[in-house]
Amino acid sequence: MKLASEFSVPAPAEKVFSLFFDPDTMRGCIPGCEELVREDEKNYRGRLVNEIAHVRFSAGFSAAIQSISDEESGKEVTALLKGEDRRLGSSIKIDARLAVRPDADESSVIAYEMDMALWGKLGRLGEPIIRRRSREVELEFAKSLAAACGVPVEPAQPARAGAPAGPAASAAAPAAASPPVPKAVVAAALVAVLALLAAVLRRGR
Amino acid sequence: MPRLHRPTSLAEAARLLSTLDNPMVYGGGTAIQILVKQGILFADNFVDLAGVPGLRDVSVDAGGVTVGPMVTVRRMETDPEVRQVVPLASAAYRQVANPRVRNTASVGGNIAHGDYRLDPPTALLVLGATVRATSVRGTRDIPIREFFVDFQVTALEPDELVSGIRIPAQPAGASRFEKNSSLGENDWPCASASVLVAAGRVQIGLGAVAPTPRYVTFDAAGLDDQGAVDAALAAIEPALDPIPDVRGGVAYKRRLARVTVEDAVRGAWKDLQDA
Amino acid sequence: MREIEQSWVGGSRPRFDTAGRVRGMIAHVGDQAVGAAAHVAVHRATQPHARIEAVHVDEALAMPGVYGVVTGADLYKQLGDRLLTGPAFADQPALAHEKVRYVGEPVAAVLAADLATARAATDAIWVDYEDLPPVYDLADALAGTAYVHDELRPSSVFGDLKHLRGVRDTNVNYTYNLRTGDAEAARDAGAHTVTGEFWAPPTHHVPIELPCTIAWVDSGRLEMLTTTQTPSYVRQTIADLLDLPLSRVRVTTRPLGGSFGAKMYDRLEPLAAALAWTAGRRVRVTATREEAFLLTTRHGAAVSSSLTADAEGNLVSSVADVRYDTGAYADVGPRITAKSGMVAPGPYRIANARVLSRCVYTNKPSAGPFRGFGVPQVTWSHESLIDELAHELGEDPYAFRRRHLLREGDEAPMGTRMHSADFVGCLDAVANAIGWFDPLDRGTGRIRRGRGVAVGVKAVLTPTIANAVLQLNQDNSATLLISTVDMGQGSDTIMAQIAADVLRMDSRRIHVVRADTDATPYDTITAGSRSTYHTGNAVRRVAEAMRDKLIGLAAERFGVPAEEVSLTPDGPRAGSHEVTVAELVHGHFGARGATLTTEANYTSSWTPYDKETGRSDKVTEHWFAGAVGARIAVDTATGRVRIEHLAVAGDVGRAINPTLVEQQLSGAAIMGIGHALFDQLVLDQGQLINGTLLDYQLPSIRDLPDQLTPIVVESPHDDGPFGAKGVGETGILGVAPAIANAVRDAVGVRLTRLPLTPESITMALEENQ
Amino acid sequence: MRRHPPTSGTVTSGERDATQPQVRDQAEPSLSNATNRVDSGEAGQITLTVNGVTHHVDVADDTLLLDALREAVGVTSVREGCGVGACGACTVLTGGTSVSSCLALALRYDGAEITTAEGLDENDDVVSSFVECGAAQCGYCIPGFVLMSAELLAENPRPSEQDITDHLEGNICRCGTYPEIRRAVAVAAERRSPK
Repeated sequence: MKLASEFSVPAPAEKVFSLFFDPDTMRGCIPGCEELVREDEKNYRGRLVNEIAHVRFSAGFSAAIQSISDEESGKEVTALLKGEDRRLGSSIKIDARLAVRPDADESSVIAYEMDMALWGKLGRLGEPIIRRRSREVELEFAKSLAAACGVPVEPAQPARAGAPAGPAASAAAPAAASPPVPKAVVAAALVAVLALLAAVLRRGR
Repeated sequence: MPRLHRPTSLAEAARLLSTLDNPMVYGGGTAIQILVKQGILFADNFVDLAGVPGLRDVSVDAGGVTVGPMVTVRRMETDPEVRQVVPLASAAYRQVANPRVRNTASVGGNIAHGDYRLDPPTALLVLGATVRATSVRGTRDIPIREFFVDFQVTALEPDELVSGIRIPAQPAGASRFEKNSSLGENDWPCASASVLVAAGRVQIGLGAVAPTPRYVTFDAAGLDDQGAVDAALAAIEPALDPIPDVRGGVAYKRRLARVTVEDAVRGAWKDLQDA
Repeated sequence: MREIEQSWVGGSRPRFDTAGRVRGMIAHVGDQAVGAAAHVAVHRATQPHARIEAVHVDEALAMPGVYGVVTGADLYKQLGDRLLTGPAFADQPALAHEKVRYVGEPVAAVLAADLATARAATDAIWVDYEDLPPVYDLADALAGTAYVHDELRPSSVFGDLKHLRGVRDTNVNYTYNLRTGDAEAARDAGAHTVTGEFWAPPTHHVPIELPCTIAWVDSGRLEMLTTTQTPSYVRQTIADLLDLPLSRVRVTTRPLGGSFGAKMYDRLEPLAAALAWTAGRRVRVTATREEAFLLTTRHGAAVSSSLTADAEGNLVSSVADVRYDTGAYADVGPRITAKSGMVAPGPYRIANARVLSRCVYTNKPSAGPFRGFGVPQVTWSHESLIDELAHELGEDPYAFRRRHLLREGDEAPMGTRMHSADFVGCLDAVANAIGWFDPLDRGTGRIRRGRGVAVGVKAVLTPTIANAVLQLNQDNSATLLISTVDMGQGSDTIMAQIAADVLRMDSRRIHVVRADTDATPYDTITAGSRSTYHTGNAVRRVAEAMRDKLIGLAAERFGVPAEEVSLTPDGPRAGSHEVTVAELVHGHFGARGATLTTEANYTSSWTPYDKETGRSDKVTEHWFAGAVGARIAVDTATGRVRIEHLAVAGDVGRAINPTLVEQQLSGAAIMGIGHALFDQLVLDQGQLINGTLLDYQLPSIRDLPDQLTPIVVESPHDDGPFGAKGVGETGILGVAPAIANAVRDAVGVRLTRLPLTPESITMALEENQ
Repeated sequence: MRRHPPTSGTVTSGERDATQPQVRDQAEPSLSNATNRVDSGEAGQITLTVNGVTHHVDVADDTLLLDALREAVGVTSVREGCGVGACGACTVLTGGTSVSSCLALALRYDGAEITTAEGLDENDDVVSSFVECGAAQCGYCIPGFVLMSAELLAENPRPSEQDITDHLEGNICRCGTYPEIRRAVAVAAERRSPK
């Protein structure tokens, strides 16, 4: 299934990126992220655990950066994420594209598109739960990130969740003041995707 | 499967819920068994209410109906007194699944499950029912309009169980329950609505068209039937937030919600005129 | 008619054991006492396409009650390439070997003391995969950047696929080409052309009885009791798999609780046989409903097609590009591709036809035979196109079809002549039934009414072989041994009626033995509506042989020439001579309880179609002809279709049992309503997301039309038993297009994708505004 | 479903009517018997009276009524079709009320009076009407339809066609025998309560 959305974070891009670079902050923002290890420049692995309502999920995952585009008009990264919960007999694979662009008033916008495959017992539950949960967790993540930036403001309405993925949202965005280091973008992508992953696997009864 | 506990009193049931690891109330058992079979249910202990006395009681008085949580959905459909005092609720309970499931499914489980597609909550919202929740910490009453918090999330705490539902007597007026499926005729609803026109107000409960059952109301004074339909469609608009799935996309579900509400409002209006 | 005659050909006698079926006292496979057996559960793939690096089974093995865990690699070690089976391609392993090719493919089997333990243990197995690029749909597959199979491996079952051995770098495992005249040139020169991109989704059979196989080893023989329509095929497959002589494999069945194509070829049987043989113990393999959805499906099919008429309204060209999505394993997909591709132009006189029909691998559950054998998917296309062409020409869709339908003796575009295929009679019957010629209240406001018709054509499975053995007991009862499997169609009853009619006896005194390859003779298959004709002919012949035998004995006894003896319900007669069958048989043998035995064969033949043109002067033994008429009402606010009247007609040659024929027609029509309006498998990146009966939609009693009229048309076949042909599939062919044509008539929108959901109808209405 | 090792859990036995939801104001007589407990998280013995014959059946916490009936009692008319209460092939009547035995915990039915299709007489109005109307093709689902019909006619001796449809909507006949089934129920009603 395809998921696409964007949300704004009320802090300048540089500040957001520096937070992305801080693993402690990220762990605080991603529900259920117990472990996050950078294996090399392009590969990460970790573990997500969620015990919510009546489904308990514990998944090892890996993330591999596929490409990084560091253009004036915006930053974009693509990553491939894979996770597996053996006990639940479920696997997930996400092709993710993520763009970060500075926005007006010292804030920045994170836009993502995901092509997500969910296989096994969880996959059988179908799409509605996943769509619903992804939006929820996205909101939660955006809130946490805003709080981490010291600006406890409601994030922009991510009303496009569930819309078909369109062209990269960053195309028309103004150039960033200072280009972030690639690793920071990588972390941002990872975070967003993980939030999605967590979203998928949370399920109320 | 999780371990099954079979308390014989409400107090024992509450105690089990407060002490066991990851407990879950086992009511009628229809929804739970399905989750068990899907292999994704996360619960270590079931607290079976079948042996707790008094939970199958229905008492009817002038002010309304008090229903135990283990009363079957089928009884709400067929009990003559229930049908007389809260006809809208009875009509909605009659539409749940099929008669065999209604024979087993319980009134308490039906709402505790928190499924946004279920029919009875639409009527309970309109009638202003109250959910009684019991735990070792005591008993509290939760207005049904505050009960459905989010997608399969209710206002119940993990150690609470539904120990009763109070449905106020339906006021004089007219009511309709309508639902539409989008695939097989006996499929889950794609949109449902309970409508009550009484005391100068229109009250609407919506099912399947948002992550939770939704409630809206507006003043009916001075409206004719078309005016009521227009007002109803305007009133429900902000409440519609459908989840797309195999039964339909967002646009179709919104459309079907409007048609369902329009049909229910027109039907109720007609009943009012005919009365 | 006397009571005894009611039990013969043309009599509507009830099915055997209806009373037992109504009270559930007829034992199906799953009801058989098994004794101590290892219960089997399967660990399934969580990847659509991946190389298996390791299967971790230690935790499962350590669980109390677990006898063993078997992987594809374990089986391959013992069986080698014989592990790969399939009717067209030897491409499917009982347990995935080296690669998994769809989500849910069996990877490892647990043998345990009870089913609950076995299922729990499958959750303790995990697999290391190296994922491969998935092929999710026809577009992915035809793009050809990733391949589901490295190379094609035709099986030995269908000799005509040999040339495909070893072909690499393709997902197309079979191509059928039809070239009659020059269809492209005729299209370009034609005055009126309609085109469409049609889609019929994958669906599932969902027989209510779940599949179940019990297998055991007895004195070096592999024996099996299983839910299959194809016991003779399964015996051969198991013999090949285990490298045993056929005499050391026994396959037995019980009456099936429905099948519709789901329980044929390689389902649970290769796994059960391999486990029983390698573990040396009795095993019981059963599937949950969710697992049953993965065993086989109906092909999703895309058809890009056009139909052209000249200025006078004559059909001059039909062009179709048909793609069948066969999933991870070919199963019988190649046969479907050819047999259905050749009727893609429809049952019409068209001088020029071009069909390209392809069977395509994808990483999804395998698709196989399903009532209609791929024909409903192409009927969806040709019956929508001809309807649209009639509209474009301003002609009545019924009359336009009628003008162009093939008549007796006409050659169809694929080169075979029509016989006993009364399309016109079927079309007239349904048009009359739904009141086509009467004024229609089209409705105003929200509800709009319309009418539609559709015609279907299908070839019977050819060539096939049927055998029958008959034992006449001394008390004038009989035991008929055939390998046709009664799965609800009533074949046991019909075969008894045929034999009884020949022998002038009460058909209720004939016991039909359930298929048992140790006892009942070879029969190709119970499928494709072939049994009444093929096995029916074998039964007619075996009964005629018995009649001749009785007459011979009577002639001897009476001392008269055989020509003077006739067989009556009271026994053989010749002038004043009379004897009962009991006296005759007892007199012959001089022993009580003796039996007379005869055997017979019926084999149909064909001319294989030309590889280049797809044409054959005898591509099939006979044709099925059917038509459907629908009168419907569309609620334009909700998009919901209400079927007010559905009439379904089929030419059955001659109805052996009219009641059973009507039930086949109406039952197929009801299944077809599901396919038309809501029934489909929904997959998301290879994952089935509606694989339970809570989400998968089957017609319930609420989905019945207000009126349903089955119509039996009889245009006797020269070589059919008593003129009869089968009817199991005829009723389903035209249901979806008839309803869609009625929607077109009611609200003016032409839908090309099934099912016709309310959402798709409202969206089309909005676009039309 | 996982099995669990024996524990010190308690299970009440002797409950008679936890499964009789149609009984109003039930007295719950077994509750006075609440001290009569067996120590069994793994298994307990229940009593099922099936078609008039009493069976003592060992069951675990998670044993489904369907499996208890098929495996321990030996009835074959009660069948798993979907496992989720959606097809009706596993229908039984307990105290005259229809239940999906594939969703029912056997423990809850201790003491229940269960009727399956085998338990109906061959001259029963419903059974004989189904036979005469040819309301069975493969027949796999038909016992479920028969029991639902018996329940309907007990509640509503003269059902309309709509009543019949409403009551049978949760049963699936994949052979498509619905027209014959509908006719059979009408014939049975007429036979039982002639107008």
